[in-house]
Amino acid sequence: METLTELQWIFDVLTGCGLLWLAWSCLSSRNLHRAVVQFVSFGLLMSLAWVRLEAPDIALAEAAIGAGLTGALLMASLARLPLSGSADIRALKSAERIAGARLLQLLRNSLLFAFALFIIYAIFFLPPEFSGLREEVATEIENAGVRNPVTAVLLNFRGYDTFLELLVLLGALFGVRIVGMQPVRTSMTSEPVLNILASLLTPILILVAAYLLWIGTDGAGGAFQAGAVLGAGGVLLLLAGWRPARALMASPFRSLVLLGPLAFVFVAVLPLLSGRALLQYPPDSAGTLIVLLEIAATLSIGLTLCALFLNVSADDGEQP
Amino acid sequence: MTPTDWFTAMLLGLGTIFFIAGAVGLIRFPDTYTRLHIATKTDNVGLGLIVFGLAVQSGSWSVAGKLVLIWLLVMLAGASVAYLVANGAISRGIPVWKR
Amino acid sequence: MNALLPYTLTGVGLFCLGLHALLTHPHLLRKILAVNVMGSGVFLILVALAKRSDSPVPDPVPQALVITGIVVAVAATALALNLLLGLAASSGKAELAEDLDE
Amino acid sequence: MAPMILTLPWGVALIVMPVVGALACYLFRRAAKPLGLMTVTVTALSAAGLALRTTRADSYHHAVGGWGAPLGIELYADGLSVLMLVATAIVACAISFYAARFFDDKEQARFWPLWLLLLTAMNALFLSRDLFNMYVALELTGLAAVALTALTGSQDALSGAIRYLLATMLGSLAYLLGVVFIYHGYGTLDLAMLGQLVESNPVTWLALGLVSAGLALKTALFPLHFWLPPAHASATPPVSAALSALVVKTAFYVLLRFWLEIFPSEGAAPAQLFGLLGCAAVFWGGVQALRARRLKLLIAYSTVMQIGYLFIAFPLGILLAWHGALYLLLSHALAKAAMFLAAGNVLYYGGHDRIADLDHVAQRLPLTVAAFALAGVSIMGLPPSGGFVAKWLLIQASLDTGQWWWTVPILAGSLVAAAYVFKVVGFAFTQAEAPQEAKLVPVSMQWTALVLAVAAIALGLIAPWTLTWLDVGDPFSGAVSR
Repeated sequence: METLTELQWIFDVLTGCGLLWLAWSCLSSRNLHRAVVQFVSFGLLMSLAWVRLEAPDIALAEAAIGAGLTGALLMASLARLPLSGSADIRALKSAERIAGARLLQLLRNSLLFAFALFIIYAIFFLPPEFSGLREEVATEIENAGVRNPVTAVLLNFRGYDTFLELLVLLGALFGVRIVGMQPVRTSMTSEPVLNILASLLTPILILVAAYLLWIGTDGAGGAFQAGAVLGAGGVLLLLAGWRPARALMASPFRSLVLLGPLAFVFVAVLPLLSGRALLQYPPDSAGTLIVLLEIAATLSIGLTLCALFLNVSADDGEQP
Repeated sequence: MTPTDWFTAMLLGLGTIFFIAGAVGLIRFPDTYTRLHIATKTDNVGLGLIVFGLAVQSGSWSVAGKLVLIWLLVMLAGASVAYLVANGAISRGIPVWKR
Repeated sequence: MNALLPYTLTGVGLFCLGLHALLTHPHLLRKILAVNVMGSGVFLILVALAKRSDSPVPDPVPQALVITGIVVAVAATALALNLLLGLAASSGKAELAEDLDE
Repeated sequence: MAPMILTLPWGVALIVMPVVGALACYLFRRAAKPLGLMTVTVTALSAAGLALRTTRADSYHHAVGGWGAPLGIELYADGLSVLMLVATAIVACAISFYAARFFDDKEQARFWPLWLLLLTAMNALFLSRDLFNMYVALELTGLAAVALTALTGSQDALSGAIRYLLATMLGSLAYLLGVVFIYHGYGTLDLAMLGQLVESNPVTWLALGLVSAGLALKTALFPLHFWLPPAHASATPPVSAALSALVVKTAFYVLLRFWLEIFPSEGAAPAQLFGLLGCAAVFWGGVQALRARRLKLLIAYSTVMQIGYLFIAFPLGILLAWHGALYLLLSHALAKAAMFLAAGNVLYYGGHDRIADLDHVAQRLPLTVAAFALAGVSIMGLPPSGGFVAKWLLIQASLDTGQWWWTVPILAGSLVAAAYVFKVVGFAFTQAEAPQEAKLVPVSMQWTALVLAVAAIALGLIAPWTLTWLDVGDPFSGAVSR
């Protein structure tokens, strides 16, 4: 047992160093394309760290959203950016040569270093025993309607946060529509392998999303992870140039992105009519209501992520 | 350690060797196409060995099934992506390595 | 205390690395990457510190907060990338100009 | 009627109504304008209902989900929150009626969903007393505000918006890291519970530093104001009005809450720093406003300056000073919205906002220039405006605490403000070198600006009533006992 914990410690240190190294090289590599790839690997390593921290829910969310969809968004944007990445580093290097700039840089770096040291110093003043809200969650989980404590916090105890968070996603979508970067519609060079892959994987991804949603009440998983997987399936279809996927993004299907927020509003306001508080589920139907909310939220999140991707992506084939 | 454990350990060790070989190849091989080749091939075999080793330990069909499903998915994705990357490289005119 | 230190320190490191890159790099895509790295650092600290007392069940609240945070981050990133693409399409540059008055 | 007013969940309505409106505007984009106007009106009525309720009874509580703190999230409104909510409602109404005329049909469909989401976010923030919930509300505010900044899609607007987005994300992350340390230090996210738990130790100092720095960046306190002028000057006028009048105040509100409830005992040195930065902001913003050649940039720098005044209250720290800061915040919200809307009229009329080329605007848009001048009176702090009451309170607070030196920037700032207001008004009467074609400005747009400006003046006349109202639920009790 002793050697196991020691091995774990070594593993943790290696993971931490790997994360720092990937972050550093992603933020300072000469080539933007490489930076994005390194960022995706960074996200994957992060989800390994989450597993080690006994946070499987976050690990799933990070792999699907943090690495997967953010990576896809970054890649798609990079393909549309006019200039390659080496220019910015070169400009930076020439600016560094000026003496005053170097002094400023030294000052800034030492300030940052002092800041980091102070954070670490403060960590040692945290109370050594920490239970946070674990006890409170444990006593109320009986009445929460679900058994996975993370899902209970997300959809019941702090469901109001989740509601606002869905609005954040929606706000991003509205904003993206405002900027109105329409995807460049060129004729697709059809890619048979991608097509086959998409048609094979999409049903599986939908199945996985449903599974994650269903398992989320008891174990790791839930609306966000499922929504992200659904979104990934949509992104795949879009990449394969699948027409119905485009049609799904158009009206009237586009109003489906409102499903999650609408379901939340409905479930939130209903208890008010019977004199209870906002989002206060009746105890015996809490589980059902949460599942309904999660289904709506999953569809909404998946479609929103797809739509966000569609707005930054250019069709393949017009890349330089 | 039971015989099953030994079996698992052997498979995991073998799988790891494949992964390491793949990583070395990725660094050492001369061009995009050969790198793709080594990376996908060793990953598929290495992951297969590891999945098999873990499936033996799991003791339940549903877990073993999920592990095998993961392997199949990775193979599917790996093969397609390798093809797509290679295709992209060709269409961009990246030359094939010649001795 | 020992077990949580690697990830907490990593989190602090990531926050500062991201901050450094955000302040130094002119290219907007890199700034967006930097903000994402900073966010990962904050999330890592939040969850890693929750494990400092030995308990079989970790505190679920930080985990839920981090999931919320990840979704917020991807929303902000998508908006930022869109603005960046719009700016690049109209100005041909992916950096910020300095002069305002005119 | 009275008991009904006391029992209805007004606070919840303030959050749910605009959400429903935003969704409806997105769904039925043809009808976005009437739907939006209706929603804003109903939301304003809810704010009035909540205000009535708090004056009759006491502060407002609502445990969302029925769990209560620390497990759940609680909504809470005392005099401070209600005043912010009412100010938001009034300014939002004016901006909405203005926007209904200002935008064309295509822009209407884009404007309303985001504008209503922004309204939701601000209301949610003013009602929240949970630190993480405040983070989500701040992010929603920031994202919606950034998207609205980019509404015109011009290059300036996009570049201003992305700078704004990066600044607001950085501010939020610093705030969140501070909240992380608070949670790990004290095990709760509820503001009221924290007030009783907080001790003076490095964890608290770190959290204080991170939260204050992040929120100062979001409030655009000098020298962290770099993002504000480009964003506020390049956005379309109704949006600029919302950004300057309301959005920057949200971060200030959160900072004030932290300061009043969690950090009152940590005060001395950081408070002095805030005061000094505030003075610097007054001078820097004033000078830059004087130098600006475009009207909207001038008004944006004037916002940087006025934000400086808010921070002078921190070193004073007595009830009078907080009242002064709050009063300044309110009168600035009204006056600044009036100024930006007036600038919008000028822009609509002549197609540009170069100050030197304003061509007989005073004769052609008399209501607009009157609105600008009246708003200027409040910004300068002349009696009987709201700005005058605010500055009077701040000066009296600095004399009462024996820190007379703070009166210097307060008074000098007024002179600078007078200089830039007169600069604009002066050019408004003269003829421009190049005559230009003009577009007729709808009367309702002119009147909206004027009504807001008159409200800013009238705020000075109802000061005693407003100030008692501000003390419902004793929001300042924590900080004043120091």
